[in-house]
Formats: sequence, C-alpha cells, structure tokens
Amino acid sequence: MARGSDRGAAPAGIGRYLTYRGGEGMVAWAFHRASGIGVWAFIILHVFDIWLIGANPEAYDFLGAIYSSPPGRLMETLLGAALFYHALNGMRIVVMDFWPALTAYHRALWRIVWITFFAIGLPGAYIILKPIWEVAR
Amino acid sequence: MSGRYSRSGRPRPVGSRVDLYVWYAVRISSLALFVLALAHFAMTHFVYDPADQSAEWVRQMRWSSVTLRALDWGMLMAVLVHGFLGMRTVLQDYVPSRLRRVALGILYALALALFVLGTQVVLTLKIG
Amino acid sequence: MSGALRANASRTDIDAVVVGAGGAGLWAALELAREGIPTAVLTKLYPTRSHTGAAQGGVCAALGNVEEDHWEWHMFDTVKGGDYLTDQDAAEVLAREAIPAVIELERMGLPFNRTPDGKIDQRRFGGHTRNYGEGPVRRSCYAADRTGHMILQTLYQQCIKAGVKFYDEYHVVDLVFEGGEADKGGRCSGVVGYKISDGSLHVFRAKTVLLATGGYGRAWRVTSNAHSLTGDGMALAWRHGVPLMDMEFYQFHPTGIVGIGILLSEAARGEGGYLLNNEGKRFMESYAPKLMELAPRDMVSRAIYQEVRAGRGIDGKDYVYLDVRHLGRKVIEEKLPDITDFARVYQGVEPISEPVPIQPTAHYAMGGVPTNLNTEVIAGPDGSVVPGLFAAGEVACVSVHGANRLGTNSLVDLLVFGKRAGKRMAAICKSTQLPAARPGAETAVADEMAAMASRPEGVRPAEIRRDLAALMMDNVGVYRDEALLSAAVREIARLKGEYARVRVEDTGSVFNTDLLEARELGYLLDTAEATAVSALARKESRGAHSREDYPDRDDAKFLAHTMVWRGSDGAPAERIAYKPVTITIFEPKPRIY
Amino acid sequence: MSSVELKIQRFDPERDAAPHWVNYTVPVEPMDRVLDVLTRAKELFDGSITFRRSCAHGVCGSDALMINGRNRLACKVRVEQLGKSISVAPLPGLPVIKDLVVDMDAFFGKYRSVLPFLVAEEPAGEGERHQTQEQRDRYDDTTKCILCAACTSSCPSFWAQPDYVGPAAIVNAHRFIFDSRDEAADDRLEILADEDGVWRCRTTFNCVDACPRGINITKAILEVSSAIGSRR
Ligand SMILES: Cc1cc2nc3c(=O)[nH]c(=O)nc-3n(C[C@H](O)[C@H](O)[C@H](O)COP(=O)(O)OP(=O)(O)OC[C@H]3O[C@@H](n4cnc5c(N)ncnc54)[C@H](O)[C@@H]3O)c2cc1C
Ligand code: HEM
Ligand code: SF4
Ligand code: F3S
Ligand code: FES
Repeated sequence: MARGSDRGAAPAGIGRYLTYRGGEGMVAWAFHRASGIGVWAFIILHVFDIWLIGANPEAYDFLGAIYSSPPGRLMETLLGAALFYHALNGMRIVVMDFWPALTAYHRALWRIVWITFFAIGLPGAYIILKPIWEVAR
Repeated sequence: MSGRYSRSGRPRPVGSRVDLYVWYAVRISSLALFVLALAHFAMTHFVYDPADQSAEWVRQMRWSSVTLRALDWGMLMAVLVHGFLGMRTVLQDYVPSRLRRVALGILYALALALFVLGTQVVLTLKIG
Repeated sequence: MSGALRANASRTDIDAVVVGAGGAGLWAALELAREGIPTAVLTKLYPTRSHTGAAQGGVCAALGNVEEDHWEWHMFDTVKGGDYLTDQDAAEVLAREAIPAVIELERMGLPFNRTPDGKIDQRRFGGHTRNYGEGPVRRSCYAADRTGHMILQTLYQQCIKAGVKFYDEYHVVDLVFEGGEADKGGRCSGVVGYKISDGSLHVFRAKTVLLATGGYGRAWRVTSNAHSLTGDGMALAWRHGVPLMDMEFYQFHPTGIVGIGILLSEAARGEGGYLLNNEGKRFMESYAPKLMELAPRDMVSRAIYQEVRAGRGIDGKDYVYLDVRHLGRKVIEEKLPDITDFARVYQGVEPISEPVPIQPTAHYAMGGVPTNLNTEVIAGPDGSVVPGLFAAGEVACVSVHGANRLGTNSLVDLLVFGKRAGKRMAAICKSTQLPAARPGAETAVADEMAAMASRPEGVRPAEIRRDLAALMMDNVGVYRDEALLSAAVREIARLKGEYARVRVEDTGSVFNTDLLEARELGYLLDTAEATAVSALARKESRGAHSREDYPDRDDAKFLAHTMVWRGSDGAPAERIAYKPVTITIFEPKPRIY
Repeated sequence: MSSVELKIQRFDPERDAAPHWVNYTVPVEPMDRVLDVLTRAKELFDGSITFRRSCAHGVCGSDALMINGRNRLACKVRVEQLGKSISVAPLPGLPVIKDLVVDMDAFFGKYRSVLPFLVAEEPAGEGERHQTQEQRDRYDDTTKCILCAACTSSCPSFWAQPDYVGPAAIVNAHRFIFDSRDEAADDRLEILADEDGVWRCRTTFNCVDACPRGINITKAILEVSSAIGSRR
C-alpha cells in the first residue's frame, strides 16, 4: 500500500507561530507592538538629547545636524510613520476597549486606520523629505 | 464566596489591582499622547524645519513660553506612564519568569533616569 | 504482550463506576456525588465531546407554560408513539419525572429560551399532542437548537462544582464479573479501562457499575451519530451473558443531510417547516392528515421512502425537500441557527432562499441493555436483576420508547433515568460490600487486543467496517423482509469470521486510535448481529420495524419485547425470548395520526 | 474522484525525535471535508495516522486543528475551500502527544479555574427561576462554546505566555458573569483580574477568526474587562 512521502522536519517553537496565518487583527497587533517598541527606543534617545540642550548645547547641535541630514530625515520619516500608525491603531484599540460592540467592525476600523495613515502620512513624508531633493539640486 | 471552589492549576489571585490600573493608565495616557505627541511631531517637522532647531532656538523660541514647556513636560510624563507600562507588558510576554524581576527593575530604573533628566532640563534651562 | 499495551495493570477500588459522560452518565455522577459516594467516571472522550451535545431540538415536559398540558397526555403520546410496545409504568415515570427534571436543570443554570413573562418557553415537536391525540401541543423546552449542548454543558459544569472525579480518555474495554457471567447469576464487580494516552490498563473494582455509553448508529452508512457511537456498553454486557432487548427497533430520522446523514432537527418542522416532493406537494397530507409533518419519525421516514419509490423524489432521486423559506429570515436565523449553518456548510444550500434536500438517516436505538425502572440491568424475561450492573440513556432499554421514540423523549430519558441510576446506585453502595477482587481480570481483554496488534498478516478493519455499514443500510434499514434479513444475518456471521483475523497497523502504546477503532468494530458487529437476528424473528410491522412481508401489527403474537443472547464461543446468536409488555392504562389501538 | 495533496505533521513519541511532515495523495469527493480526507488517508495508507474526532459535524469540539495555517475544525472545512494542497498540523501552543493529538489537560484546567458553573442560592418554592428573554440574550453568544481550544491556541498572547488564562476560559466565565441568575460574578472577575487574566488580551482577533461557533470572543473579553473596571 502506498505510504506517504516524508517531507522533512516540521517547524518547531517560534517557527510554528510564524506559519500561523492570522488576519488583520494579528497584523495590526504585530505592527503596533513593533512600532511601540521602536518609538519607545527613540524617546529614550530623545529625552537624552533634550537634556543636552542645558548640559552641552554643542553636542545637541551636533546631534541635530545628524537628524536633519538626508539619512537622518529618512529615519525621522520612519519614526513619524511608526508613531502615526501606532497612534491611529492605538485609537482603534481604545475605541473598542471602551465600546466592545465595535469589535464587530474591527476590520472596517482597520481600513480607516490605513486610509488616514496614507492620506495624512504621504504629504507629511513629502514635507520632511523635500529638503533632500533641494540639497541634491 | 471565593475560597469555596478549586481553581485547578492557576494560583489564587491575591486581589491585587495593579494590572487593572496599568490597563487603564495605558489607555488614558494614550489619549493624552494622541494629542501631545502628534502635535509635537507636527510642530517640529511640519511647522518648522528640524534643520533650524538649534539648542539656542529651542531655548529662545520654543521654550520661551512656560505653557509650551509645561506641555512638553506633561508629554514626558505621559510617555513615562504609557511607554514604560507598555514595555512592561512586552517584557511580561517575552521574558521568562525567572528573569522578569531583573528586567522590570532595569526598565523602571530607566524610567526614573529619564524622569530626572527630562525634569531637570525643563526646570533649569534659562528662559530667553 | 505487544507494544500496544503496557504491562502491569493498575488497580483502583471505588464504590461506583460510571462508564460514559453523556447526559445519562453525568446526571448519575452528580447524584452520586451529592450522596457522597466515591465515584469514578470513565469516558473515552472528554465529557463535553459526548453525543448528547449534538441533540438540537428540545426536551419535552408537560410544564404547561404556554398552553394547557398534563403529564398523562405526555405519557399517552409516548405509549402511542412507541406503537404500544412501550412499558406503560416506565412511560408514566418518564412523563411525571420529566417535569421536576427540567425544572432542576433550569435551577442548575441551563439557559432555556423564555416566554414573555420569563418562564421556560416551549414549542411543538413530532408526536406530542394535546388531549390524547387531538392536535400538536407546545411541550418541548428548548435552548435555541442547542438543547443537548446546553444539557451536556450544564451537567458537566455541575459535576465540576460537585468535584466529580473524571477519567477522561479512558476507554472501557471490558466488564469484570464475579461468581459467573450474568446469565449464571454472576455479579458485576468492576471494569477494565484502557488509558488512551499511554496504552496502560486499569482495573476498577466497584460495588456498582453504570453503563451510559450511548448508541450504535455507526453500524449504518448514513447516520446522524458520532464516530464514537459504536455500541460499546451493549456489546460488553452482551459478551457477559446479558441479553439485549428490542434491538430490531432502530429509528431512522426523516431529515438527514443527503449522503452524509448529519441531522437537521425536527425543530425545523416544529417551527413549521414543510416536506415537499418533486411536485412541490406537502405529501404528509396523504400519510398523517392531522399531524402532517409532525407525525412520529417512523411514519415520516416511511412516507419519504414511499414518495421516492413512487418516483416523486426530487429529480427522480432518493431524496425530498425540507422547506423552511416561508418562516422568514428572523425565525430561521434566531430559532434554527445551527441547522441553518449545517445546510450552508455541508450542502452549500441557503435555507432562507432554497429548499433543503433531505433523506432518512440512522439515528436512535430504542433497544439496548434491558433494565427495570431503577435502571438495574435484568437478566431475562422474569426481570431478575444482574447485581452490580446498571444502564441508563441510549444504551439502555427500560423500555420507554417501545417500537419508536418520540422526538425529545431521549433527552428526557437521560435526565429521568440518569438521575434514578445515581440514586439507586448510591443506595446500593451504602448497603453492600466491595466484591472480592478478581486477579487477572484484565488478561482476557489484554490478550485479545495484543493479538490484533501483533498479527503479521490479517484483514484491515476499515474494509470490514465499510462492508458492515453498507449491509446494514441495504438490508436492515427502513424497510425489511425475510430475504434481506436472513442474508444480513449470514453476512454478519461472515464478517465476524473476518474480524477474527483483523490486524491493526499501529503497534504503539501512545494514543493508538487504530487499535481502539478495531476494538469498536467488534462492538458494532455484535450490536448489528443482535439487531438483524431480532428483526428476522419479529414477523410483524410495528413502529420503526417495518416488514414488507408482514405489513401489519400482530398484537396476538408480538406485543412483547424481544430478548436475544449472544451465541457462545463466537457461534451466531440463537437464543431468543419474549418479555410481555406492561400495560396499565392505555389499551393498544391502531396508530393513526 | 479527483485527489489532493495532504501534508500531515506527524510525530510518534515512541519513534521520532521531532515532528516532521508527511505527504499523501488522497482521492476526494466534491463535498468532502478535511476530516473525511484524514479518515481516508488513515484507512488507505497508514492506520497509525492519529487524530481525535467524534460528532463529524462541528458540535463536539474534538477535531480542532491547524489547517493551512489557521485553526479550524476538520469536520467543518470543505476540501474545495482549500484547493489542491492541504496542510494539517496540531493546534499551536499546546504540547503534542502524537501526530495531531495535543494535550488538553492544562486547557481544561484553565476552564475549570474560572468557576464555570452557576452559583446561586436555591430559590424558595418548587418552580423554575424566571428570566426575561432580554436577560437571557445578554449572554447567549457565549453559551455556544464547545471547548474546542481553537481560540486559545490561536492567540499570540497565549503563545508568548502559556500562563494566560486564554479566550476560551474567559468566554465561559462571561457566560455566567452576565447571567442574571448568577451570584458569583465578583469571584470570577477577581480571578480574571490577575496578571494572567483578561489584561493579556491584545485584541488580535485570531480567536474570533478561529472560533467555529462564530462567537464574538473579543467582545466578550472586553465586556469582562470593563466589568472588572467598573467593579467597586
Ligand atoms: C444529531 C442528533 C440529534 C438529537 N436530537 C435529540 C433531541 O432533540 N431530543 C432528544 O430527546 N434526543 C435527541 N437525540 C438523541 C439523544 O441525543 C441521544 O440519544 C442521547 O444524547 C444519548 O445520551 P447518552 O448519555 O446515552 O450517551 P452519549 O451522550 O452518546 O454519551 C456516551 C458517552 O459514553 C462514553 N463511552 C462510550 N463508549 C465508551 C467506552 N467504551 N469507554 C468509555 N466511555 C465510553 C462516551 O465517551 C460518552 O461520554 C439526538 C441524537 C442525535 C445523534
Ligand atoms: C500617540 C498616541 C499613542 C496612542 C494612541 C497609543 C496607544 C496605545 C495603546 C492603546 C496601547 C495598548 C495596546 C494593547 O495593550 O494591546 C499601546 C501600547 C504601547 N505603546 Fe502606545 N500609544 C501612543 C503613543 C505611544 C508612544 C509615544 C510610545 C513610546 C514611548 C508608545 C509605546 C507603546 C508601547 C511600548 C506599547 C506596548 C506594546 C504592546 O503591548 O504590544 N505609545 N499604545
Ligand atoms: S470560544 Fe469558540 S474557539 Fe474557543 S473553545 Fe469555545 S467554541 Fe472553541
Ligand atoms: S486571539 Fe488573543 S489577544 Fe485577545 S482577541 Fe483573541 S484573546
Ligand atoms: S468531530 Fe466533532 S467538532 Fe469535528
């Protein structure tokens, strides 16, 4: 009788979870967590650099120059995107937390998050990145 | 009433409300941050250009108003509450329980450090 | 010993053992716990997986919450529905005790649907009538179409609350007898359990043992029954000299999903659904003008067969339509949500806008292990009790269902007799000593099981199971006759011969479902044999047993319960006796609806 | 009959060091469900393929499995909804006993931990308790649970922290907390207010997507959270 053919090891541990095909909610959560941790990391840096304004203004200006250089602007755009996504999706969560009936519409809310994100985020990104072209020209 | 039935497998709750307060604190601070953090970002990136914002500029323009200073300090507080309690959740998820106390200790120490640094600069930076 | 079993059985002494955690087993366990009797509940499935959870329609009790009703009417319907084979003392117990049982369930927390003034709501169900047959009555208490689910959950919850000790996924593979088998005056002294997760055997010595293992619908190809319903309790008792009673009465439910048999509850007709033939006509008009679609199940199933035979099946095929469209979206979605879901998932049919194709499906065993009103198993027509052994639920035959069970009466049966079982067992446990230990009680079954897993060659169980299911469908179905039945008896004997050489491929000891399914096939063969032999012997038509060669009911010869014993050493069953029906109030009459 | 490629994650603790995939080419009929295909593979190719099943129509909760990357009941997914290749693995996050069978003891332990039964003083008199249909509707959704574990084992928060009591237990607590007849809501809320209780829900909705009974689990969880918040 024809037996099955062996196809090698199945993923174990975290690998198992990566093969799970979650829906919008799981993606939303993964982004939310990643962006939250990212923004948190930046804010540690940011409080420190603000502190430098009093302690060592030259060092602050040096950092400021890095922030406004072309690679720095790219970073700031990413930061803004993370913060903005996190804020919008955070509101999506808070709204459901306080009105559980809205969970029935979590997909619709998820779409609203992305529409808002791009509608405001794209022009915003343009404003931040514009100087790069101007420098290049 | 509690105590009558077995909870098979899970330890009996100690009646602590910490996690309840944390949950609400994260949510309420997020409402504050929604306004403050987004406004702050818009201000630094859209209203002005980061390239112009030297230490001198901050001292003379942005932080010349006590209100703006207070708002930024408020934002710092919200971030300490929100970001650090958020990170507490993340650590509770991924750090094995035997290391958790240490990890949370480091997290809270970091929060205290930021509180000190941030408050110091807000209070001591000369106006104008 | 082969790898499939671990050597060295463990031994446990306890007062009561309950085999099976469906509605009957759970209520018995609850009652035992309330009496403080040390009890072990063994179940081959997690309790909440038991098939009681599949029951949809409802549970009847003459509460009279929405219209006048009396338990005497319920009793009458039960007797008449059973084509007068029902024991009337049992039907009286059922109808009377249904009322407190349902109320107790409510008090345990069961979320019944409610009337506007907050009482348990009731709806119509097949064969349940007002004033001795005048017209349909609202008697079925229900929780949407999840009544069985809610009963199972509620009883399990209460068992947790009461601290009942469960042995989940322990398959009971044998009963232990002391002082001879049941037909030699022996006493049941315990069970042998097989722990599925590691293949070890566990002997439980007990003062009382309850069989609550449910039915054996898996003997047929098209069935509403779970894969796990393989007649375990019936076969095990049979192997130890207990007769099986009224096995020829097996109910085919009229509305199964075509081909696979999943049930669309009678609730669909209770709420007002129609049955239509290919001419779009409500054909029940010609079979039961008064009750129409709500006639008893045996009649409706036969009517469908008649229509199909007369070429009035849909597209000339072997099914008809169940039509609920006129009930409207609201009723369909709120009162029949699960049924609607089944039609959508398993047939791709949208009941709100389309009629649903249905055909009869093997559903319920009226027969089983014979018991008296206290659920004590009896050894023969004289009613002598087999000490220590009890049975309740579908596995048992009290007999409250006679030749045909009414819808909802099975759940009532579980509640009323499950509870009685617990009470009676508790009383016996308090007044008896633990039977003597029987060393090596597990050897016989251990050897049988080890043999299946160690034969180098043999027959695959799947083949025998397939042949048996097809045979029962064709020869021991809704319509039967001499030729079909004697062929069935011969064929089952042949399959049993094959089964003696059965071989399983899985030789491991951890979660060996291959071995257990083979074991279950043995139970199915036994119950199928008892069914075919009893059916061949009953030369009349009554209730669910419909002989084309004997189309009439014959009260002179057959107003009696069949009892059949297993042949010794693998010989076919031959010994049959008849036990008179108990008649108290209602004289047998022709059954017209 | 056409056929499908059925990929089963197999593991025999008595032989294998780790789980591995095995492929079978199995004939199928148009209306077949994954459970039918598994059964056929067991009958045709290898009797040792191991999985749980009972009712075969989605009401007993035996055969929740990870099918093509999502938790589903094998008896409720039709093959034609999946296409030509089907992968079947045990529920993630629970210890595997053999092939597709997972250890459910801890899962049921958590269920038992939330007092999943009515707690109420016996009413005086003979009859039933009264409850209006609106009061009953309040908790209708969560009475549907069949304890299949599809939800809990699909939850990223549970994967990260197996101590999380999990959506299934919360659903069953909800069923009683919002039952007008029950008197132990406070106890349950206290149990669910601890570190491993409701707060671990991150509203990822995997549970809702997995639930074969269509229960809005996340809503139930958030209702419990608010009830804890509004408790004096
Ligand atoms: C689809 C469907 C719908 C139905 N609808 C209704 C309805 O609306 N109204 C009504 O009144 N009736 C209905 N019935 C009939 C009724 O549900 C059953 O007859 C009844 O639930 C049987 O209950 P039980 O307690 O006897 O056994 P079950 O609920 O079948 O439980 C059997 C138990 O025995 C255990 N078991 C079996 N063998 C062994 C073994 N060898 N070792 C250990 N444990 C074992 C199982 O694990 C299980 O726990 C319906 C039946 C079906 C199939
Ligand atoms: C701007 C408005 C913000 C809103 C509306 C917001 C909202 C939220 C909400 C509702 C949560 C809880 C998510 C959950 O429990 O599932 C959360 C988590 C978190 N937030 Fe924010 N947040 C904001 C800004 C920030 C900022 C500025 C930081 C950085 C310091 C931050 C860091 C975090 C972190 C680390 C978490 C934990 C992530 C997790 O549990 O997955 N958030 N946020
Ligand atoms: S809530 Fe749904 S998914 Fe979770 S156990 Fe219950 S039925 Fe299964
Ligand atoms: S998947 Fe888990 S995170 Fe919450 S919404 Fe469901 S319990
Ligand atoms: S077998 Fe019962 S739910 Fe699938």
